[in-house]
Amino acid sequence: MRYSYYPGCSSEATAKANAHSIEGVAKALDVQLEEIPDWNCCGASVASGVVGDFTQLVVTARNLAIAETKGLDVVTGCSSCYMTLAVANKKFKQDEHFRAKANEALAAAGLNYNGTLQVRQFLDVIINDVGLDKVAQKVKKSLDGLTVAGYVGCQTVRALPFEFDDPEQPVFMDRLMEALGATAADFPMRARCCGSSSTIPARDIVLDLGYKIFESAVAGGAQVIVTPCPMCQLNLDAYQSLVNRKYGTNFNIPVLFFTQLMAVAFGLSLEDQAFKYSIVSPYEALVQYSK
Amino acid sequence: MVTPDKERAAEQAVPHSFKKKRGDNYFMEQKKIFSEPVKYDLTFAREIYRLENGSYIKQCMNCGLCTVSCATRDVMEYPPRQLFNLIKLGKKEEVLTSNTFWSCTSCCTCKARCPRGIPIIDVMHDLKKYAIEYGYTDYPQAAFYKAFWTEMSSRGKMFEGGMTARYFLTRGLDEIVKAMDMKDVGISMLKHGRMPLLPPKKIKGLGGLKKIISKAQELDRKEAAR
Amino acid sequence: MEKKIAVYICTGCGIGDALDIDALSKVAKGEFKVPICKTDGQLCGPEGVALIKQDIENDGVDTVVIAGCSARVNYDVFKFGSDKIVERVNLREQVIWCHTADDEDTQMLAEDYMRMGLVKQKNMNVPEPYHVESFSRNIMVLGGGLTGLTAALESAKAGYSTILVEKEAELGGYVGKMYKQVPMKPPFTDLEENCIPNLVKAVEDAGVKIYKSATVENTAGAPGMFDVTIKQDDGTVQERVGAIVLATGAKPYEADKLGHLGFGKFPNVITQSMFEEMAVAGTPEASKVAFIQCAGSRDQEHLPYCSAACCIESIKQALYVKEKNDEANVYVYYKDIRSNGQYEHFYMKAQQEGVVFVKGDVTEITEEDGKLTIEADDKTMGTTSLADEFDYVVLANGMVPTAALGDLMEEESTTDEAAAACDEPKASTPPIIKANLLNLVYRQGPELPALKYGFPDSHYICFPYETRRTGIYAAGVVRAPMDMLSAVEDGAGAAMKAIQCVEVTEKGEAVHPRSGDMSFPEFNMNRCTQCKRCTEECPFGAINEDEKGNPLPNPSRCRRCGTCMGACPERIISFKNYSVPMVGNMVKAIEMPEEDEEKPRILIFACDNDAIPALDMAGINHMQYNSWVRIIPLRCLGSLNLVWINDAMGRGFDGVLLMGCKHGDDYQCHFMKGSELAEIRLSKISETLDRLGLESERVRATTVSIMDYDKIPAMLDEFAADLEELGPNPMKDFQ
Amino acid sequence: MANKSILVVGGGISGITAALEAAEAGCEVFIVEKNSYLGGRVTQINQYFPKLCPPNCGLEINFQRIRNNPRVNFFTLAEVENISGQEGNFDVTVKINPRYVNENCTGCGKCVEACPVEIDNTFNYGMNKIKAIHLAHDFAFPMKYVIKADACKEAGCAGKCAEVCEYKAIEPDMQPKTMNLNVGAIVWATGWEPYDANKLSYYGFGRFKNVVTNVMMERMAAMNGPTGGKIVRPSDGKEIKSIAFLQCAGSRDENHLKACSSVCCLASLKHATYVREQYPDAEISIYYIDIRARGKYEDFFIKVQEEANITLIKGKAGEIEEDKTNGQLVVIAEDQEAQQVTRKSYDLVVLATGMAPTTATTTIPAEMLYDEDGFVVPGVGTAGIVAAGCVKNPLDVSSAVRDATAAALKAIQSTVRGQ
Repeated sequence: MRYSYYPGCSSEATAKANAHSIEGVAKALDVQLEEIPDWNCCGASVASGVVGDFTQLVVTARNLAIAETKGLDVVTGCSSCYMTLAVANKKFKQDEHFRAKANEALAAAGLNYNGTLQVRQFLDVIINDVGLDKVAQKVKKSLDGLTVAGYVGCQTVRALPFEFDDPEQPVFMDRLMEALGATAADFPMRARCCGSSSTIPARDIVLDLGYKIFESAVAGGAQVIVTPCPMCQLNLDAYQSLVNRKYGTNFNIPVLFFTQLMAVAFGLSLEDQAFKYSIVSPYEALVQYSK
Repeated sequence: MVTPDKERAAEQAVPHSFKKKRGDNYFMEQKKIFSEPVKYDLTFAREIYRLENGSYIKQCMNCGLCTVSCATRDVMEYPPRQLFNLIKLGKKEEVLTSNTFWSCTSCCTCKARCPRGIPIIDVMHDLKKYAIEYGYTDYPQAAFYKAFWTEMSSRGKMFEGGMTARYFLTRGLDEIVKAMDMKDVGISMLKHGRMPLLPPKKIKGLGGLKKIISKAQELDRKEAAR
Repeated sequence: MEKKIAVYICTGCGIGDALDIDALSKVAKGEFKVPICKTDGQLCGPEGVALIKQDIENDGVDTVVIAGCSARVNYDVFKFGSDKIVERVNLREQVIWCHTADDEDTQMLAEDYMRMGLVKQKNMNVPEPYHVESFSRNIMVLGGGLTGLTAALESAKAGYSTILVEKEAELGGYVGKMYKQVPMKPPFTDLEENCIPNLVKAVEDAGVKIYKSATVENTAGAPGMFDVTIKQDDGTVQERVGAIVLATGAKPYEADKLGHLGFGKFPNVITQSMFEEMAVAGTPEASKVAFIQCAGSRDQEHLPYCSAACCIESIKQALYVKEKNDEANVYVYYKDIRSNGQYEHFYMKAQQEGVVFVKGDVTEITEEDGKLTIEADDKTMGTTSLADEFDYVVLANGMVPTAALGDLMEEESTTDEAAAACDEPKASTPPIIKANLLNLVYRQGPELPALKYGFPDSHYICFPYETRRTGIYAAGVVRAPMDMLSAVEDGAGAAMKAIQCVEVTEKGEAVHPRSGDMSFPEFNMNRCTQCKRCTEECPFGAINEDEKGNPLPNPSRCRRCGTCMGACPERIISFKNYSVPMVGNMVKAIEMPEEDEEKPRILIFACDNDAIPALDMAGINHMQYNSWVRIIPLRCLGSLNLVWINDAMGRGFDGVLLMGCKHGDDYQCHFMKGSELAEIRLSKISETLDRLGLESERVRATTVSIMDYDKIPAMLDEFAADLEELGPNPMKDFQ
Repeated sequence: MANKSILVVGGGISGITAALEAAEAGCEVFIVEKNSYLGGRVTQINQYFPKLCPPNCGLEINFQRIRNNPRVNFFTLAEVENISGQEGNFDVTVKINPRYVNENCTGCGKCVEACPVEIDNTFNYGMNKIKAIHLAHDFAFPMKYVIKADACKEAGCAGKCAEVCEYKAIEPDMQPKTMNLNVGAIVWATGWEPYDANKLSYYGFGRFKNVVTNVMMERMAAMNGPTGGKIVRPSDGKEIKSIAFLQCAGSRDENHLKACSSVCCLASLKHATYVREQYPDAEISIYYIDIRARGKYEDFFIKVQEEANITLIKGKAGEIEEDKTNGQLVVIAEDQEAQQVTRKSYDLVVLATGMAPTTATTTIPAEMLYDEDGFVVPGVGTAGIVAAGCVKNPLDVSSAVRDATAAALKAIQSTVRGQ
C-alpha cells in the first residue's frame, strides 16, 4: 500500500505526536507514505473567509497537482487538511467549470490537476484499506480494560457526509479501538465540534464546547480520548486546564491521537507512542499497556 | 457605518445558553430583530446572491435545522436562517455587524444537515470575506482570519507563533491582557515541545504559490464582473 | 325444482375433538332428512374436495352445505360452479375456537348453526342476472376541461364509444385559458406548455363525439340505459349511454367577497385567473408582484377547506413574472406552502429563481399612486412587514365545485298518509344541490348527493369512486379540491369505473362493493302500500316512484344492499338468495330451550363486512365468548327487517343484538347508513316491546369495527349479564 | 395475437385495486406479491386519516371481491425476475419462493405451539417476537402459515412443526419455483418503504429506544400490535406524559428524500388522536416546516387542533438528547414563531419518516426511467408497463387507489392497442 502523504503544518509544531505515531503505525502495517514534495498549507477553513472559496481551493489543489505526478492517492493525518483537500478534490472531479478555472490558476505556477486521485484520512486508510483484521493481528499488548472515547470530531466525517462514515455518529473509530482490545465509551459527542478555529479569537466558545465533550466522555466511562484531528487534540489537551478553571471541574483525561494508542497496542517504540508531547499526562492511564 | 463596540462583541462571546426555564423545559430567547415594520428590499440580497455561494441562500425554506445544529448557537446573534431572511429583507447593517458568520467554526454540521442543500459554512465564508472587504472587521475573528492568511500566504505554511503575534498586534494590548491565562497554555505547550519559536521554512515554490493566488483572485474578479 | 342437498362435516382443525359429530350429523340426516351427509378429516384437502365433487357428479348434488371453517377461508377450494349453491356453516372460527370443547352449550351452538345453514339454503335460489334492454356501452363525459377531456380520451383509447358534453363554445375549461401549466412530470421543475390544445386534438382524433355549447337537460334511466337529453342552441338531442363521468370542474371563489384584501377596491389587486388571462395576453412587465395564498381558502368565513392547487399555481405564476423580468421582485405570502410530493422540487425551483416566500398573514393592503402596500406578519422573523411599491397583488382565491353552485333541494313535505303513518325519525340524507349539471330524473333529486362543502365526493378512503348514484362517477375538481396532476389521474380513474360499470351491468352483476352479485330485489307489487320507505331509504336512489307512489325499481342502479328489503313494512321485497323469510326461518330454526333449562338465547344480527370478520377474528385468536349467542350475518344492517325482531322475541329469545358499522360523520357503513337506519328502525319498536311487557333493553344495537374483536367477548358478556338481570323472555312459555 | 391479461406486480392497496378494477371490467389478472400475504403496507396501518377507520375494513371488501372473482389470480412470496416482449405480449418470469407450508394448511395453528424458534416480528417492525412458523398477521390473506426457514436452520430445528401437523402441510424441502406468464400489460405497484431512520443519525433512532418512527407508531397503536394497542415507551413500558412528532424526518431533504412524502403531516395528526384517546392529559407537540393538509384534509387538521389539543411548533427539530438515567428525550428545536430555541423533554419521540419508493432499491427489470428519488417517471420507458401508486408519486391511500384505478385503464388500453 503506497500513498502520497500530506503531513500538514501542525505535524511540525503542535501535533508532532500525530506525525510520529502515524509514521510508526504506517510502518508496522506496511503502509508506505511518501511525503508530497514541497507541500504547502491547505489554508484550513480560515483562508476562504479572507480570500474566498475558490482561491483557497486552488491553494489546496497545488498539493494535489504535485501529488498527481506520482499517481498515488493522497493521505493526510489532519482532519482540517483532509476536509479542504477532499472538498477541493471532489470539485475537480465533479465540476467541470471549476476544474477549468482552477487549472487556469494552477497554470500560473506551471501546474495542473486532472482530479485523478482520491484524498483519504489516515483513519480511513486504516479501516478500509488495511482492515481491522490486520490491525487486530498486529496487537501485541491488548488494551483490554481500557475505555476509550473515540472522538472523531467534525470535519473528518462531515466534509463529505456518508462517504466515509456516518456524519453524526461515526462508528469506525469505536470499531478500531475494539480491534485494539479496548472498550469504546458510549460517547454521543463523538463528532461534535470542539470550536478549534475560535481558540484564539473567541476562547469561551471553545471552552464551552470542550466542557461538553469532556463531560460526555467521562459520563461514558472514558479513561482516554482519542482523535484523528490535530486541532481537536490541541484544544482538548492544552485547554483542559482552562476548562477546569472556568467550570470548576477537575477533568484530567488524556487526549491522544488514535495512532498513539495503536502504537501502544502494537508495542511500538516510545518515540512512536509520543507521550511526551501530551500536556495532560497519559502515563498514569496507560501505565499497564505502555512499555 | 455602524461599528459594534468591542465591549458588546466580547460580551456576546459569553454563552448564555438556555438560561430561562419553564417547567422542565428550557428555552433561549433569540435576539429581537426590530420593533417597527420592515420592508422587503432585495438590492442587498442580490449583492449577496452574487457571491461564490450566495445564491444558495435563496433555497432556504425556514426549517430552522441550522439554528439547532450550530455548535455555537448559544452565542450566535442570528441563526443562519434568520440571517438569510435579514439579507432578503435588505437589512445590510444588521447582517454585516452581526456575529453570526464570525461565530461559525466551520464544523460543517449545518452544511451536512441542511435539507435544502445549502452549503451554509461556505456562505459564511463568503460573508466573512465580504465583511472584511467592506471593513466590517471589529470582531476579533476578523483579525484572526486576516492574520492567518497573511502568515500562510507569506510562507506557504502556517506558523502559529507568527499568526498569534499578528493577531494580537491588530487587536491591541487589551486583548492580551484579557487573555493572560493563555500564558499558562503557551508555557505548557512550550514545555511539551509543541510550540516552536522559530517559523518553519518557507516552501520552495512560494513564488509559484503567490502567482497561483493572484491568478485565482484575478479569475474571481473577472467572474464577478461578468 | 327440488334442491339436491348434501351436507359435509369437516372434523379437522379440532372440530372432531370438540364436538359430537354424530349428533351433528343427526341434525342433518334426522331433523332435516338430508339424503347425503358425510364427514371428512380434512374437507379442504384434495380427498375431501374429491368427495364433494364425486357426489355432485354422481348424485346430481346442487346444494352443498359445508360445516367446517369460515367462508372467509378456503373459498377457492369449495368452488363448484356458479349453478351450485354453497353454504358454509362456520363450526371452526365461530364455534370451537371460541367456545369450550366437549361442552353441552358448544354442541347446541354447533347444531343450531347446522340448522340455520340448512334452512338458509332451503330458502334461497341461484340468482338470475338482470339484463338491461337496449343496453348501451357508450360512455358520456360531462365537462370538457382537463379532467373531462382526459376521461373522454382514456375511455375512447380503451375502445369505448365516448360522448363529451361541454357547456362552453370551446373545449378546455379553466386550464384551457392558462398561459402555461405546472410541471406534470419529473423533474417537476419546469413550466410546461398548456396541454389542452394537444389534448383536444387527441380527443377529436380518438373519435369522441363532442357536443359544445351544450348542457344536459335531463338524465333518465340507469346504468346501461341512461337517456341523456342534451340541449344546444338549435334544439335537443338524446343519447343513450351506459355510464357517465361528471367532470364539470370548479369555479374560482368569488373575489368580490375578498374586499378585506383590497379586491374591488384597487384595480391591481387581482385573482389568479385574472393574472392567467393577463399572462396569455403577454405577461405584464412588472417589477414587484405579490401572491397572497389562502385568499378565501382555509378561512372559516369563506372556504374552510384548502383548495389544494393554489400553492403550486402561485409558484407557477410567480415564475411567469420572473420569466418576463428576471429582475422582478416576487413575494409569496403563505400560511403553509403545500407543494406536496414531487412539487417540492417546483417550490425549490421558484426559490432558486429568486421568489421570496414569507410565512405570514396579510393584515392590510393599501394603495397609493397605483402602487400597492402590503402589511403582514412575518412569522418566522417575529416582525411585521410593510412592503410597498407592488405593481400587482395576486390573490390565490381557491375553488368552489360547480356541484355546489345552486340551491339546496328542499325536503319535500309529506302529506301522504301512508307515508306519514310509518314515518317517524329518519336517517340523515346528504343534501342535494340543484346545480343544473346532470338533472337526473331520479326520485331522490336531480344531482349527485353532496358531501361536505358541496363536493360530490366519495366518503371512502379505500374507494374514492364509490358513488351514490350507480354509473355516475365524479372526477376532478368537482369531486374534491386537487391539482392538475391529480385531476388527470382522476379523469382516467373515473373513466375506468364508468367502463367497468358498463361491463358488469351487461352481465347483470352488481358494481362494488358487492361486485359480482347477480341478485337484485324483486317487488311483490300486489301488497305495496305506497309508503315510499324503499324509495326514500335506498342510499343509491335506485328506486323511482310513479305518481301514486308505487316504487319503480331500476335494477342496474341497485347495489344489492337490501336496504329496501329492510325498510319495507309489508315485506314485499326480496332477493333470490336473500329474503325476509329466509332470515326469519333461520331465526325460527334455532332451538329454544325451556325456561327451566336456564339456557338463555341471544340473537345477533351482524354486518357481513365488519362484524362477521371481527367475530371470526375473535375465534382465530381463541377468545372465548358466551355460547348463548346465535349469529346471523346480514348483507348490511340496513337490510334488517323488524319482523325478524318480532320473530326472535316471539320465539323466546332473551335478547337481540345488532352489530353494525360505525355511523355519524365518519360512518364506515359501505352502504352509507345501514347501521343508522337499523337503529332508527329499532327505536320505532321499543315502545311496542315495552307495551308487550318485553323490556326494550332486550333489543340493542351496537357498532363494531373489524378491529374490535378483542372487545367482543366483553361486549357479549355484558349483554348476557344485563339479560340475566331482566330474567328470561316471558314469551318463552307461549311457544 | 395480443394477450388480454394483465400482470400486477405488488399486492398492496394499489396493486389490489388495479387488479380488481381491471378484473371487474372483464380482464384476467395476475397479482404477484413478495410477502406471504396481500395488502402490503396498509395492513400495518392502524387507522386511516381522516376518518380514523381501520384499513382491514376496506381490505376485507377487496378480499371479498378477490374471492368472488374468478378472473383474479394471485401469487404470494413471488417476485418478477425477468420481462421480455412488448406491449400486448410480454413474457414474464416469476419466481415463487417457498412458503414451506403447502395448500393442505388449514390454518389451525398447532404448528405454532410446537415451534421452538423465535424470530423478530417484521410485521411489527421488530418490536416483538413471533415463531419461525407463523401467520404473518391476524388478517393475513390468504390465511396460510409461512416459515422463516433460515431461522430454523440457524436454530438447528429439524422440523418440530412438521411432527405435529396432522395435514402434512409442512414441507421443509420446498424449493423455489419459477413460472412463466404471458400477459398483455403490466402494472407495477410495488409501493414504498419507510425511509431508513438510521440515516438520520441526529435523531438518535436505533440509539435511543424511545425514538420510534411513524410506521412503528401505527403498530404500537394497533390493538393487535406488539403492545396490544397501548402506546407506551419502548424502553420501560411506561405510560406517556409527553410526546413529540418530528415532521420531515427524511422527506423534503436534499440529503435524503428530496420530495415531500405527502402523507406524514396527516399521519402525525392522526397519531396525535391515538395518543389523545389513551392519554387525555399528555402533552403532544408537532414540530413542522409546513403542515400539508391539502384539500379537504384541512378539516382534519382543524379538528385535531381543536379536539386533541396539540402544540404546533414551527421549526424542524434539530437534535435529540437522551437522559440515560430515565430514557427521557430532549428535543432541541427553533420555535420560529416564538423566536426561541427550545429544549423540551418528552417520553417518546416519533419520527415522521417518509416514503421511499421500492424502485429506489429494486428497479423494474425493463427499460424504465426514474427520478432522483427513484420514483418511476410515467409515460416513458417500456410501453405497456404502467407504474401505479407510490412507486410513481408519494401518495395517501385514497390517491393511490385513484392512481391505481387509472393505471388499470392504461393497462387495458395496452391490451387493446397491442392487438
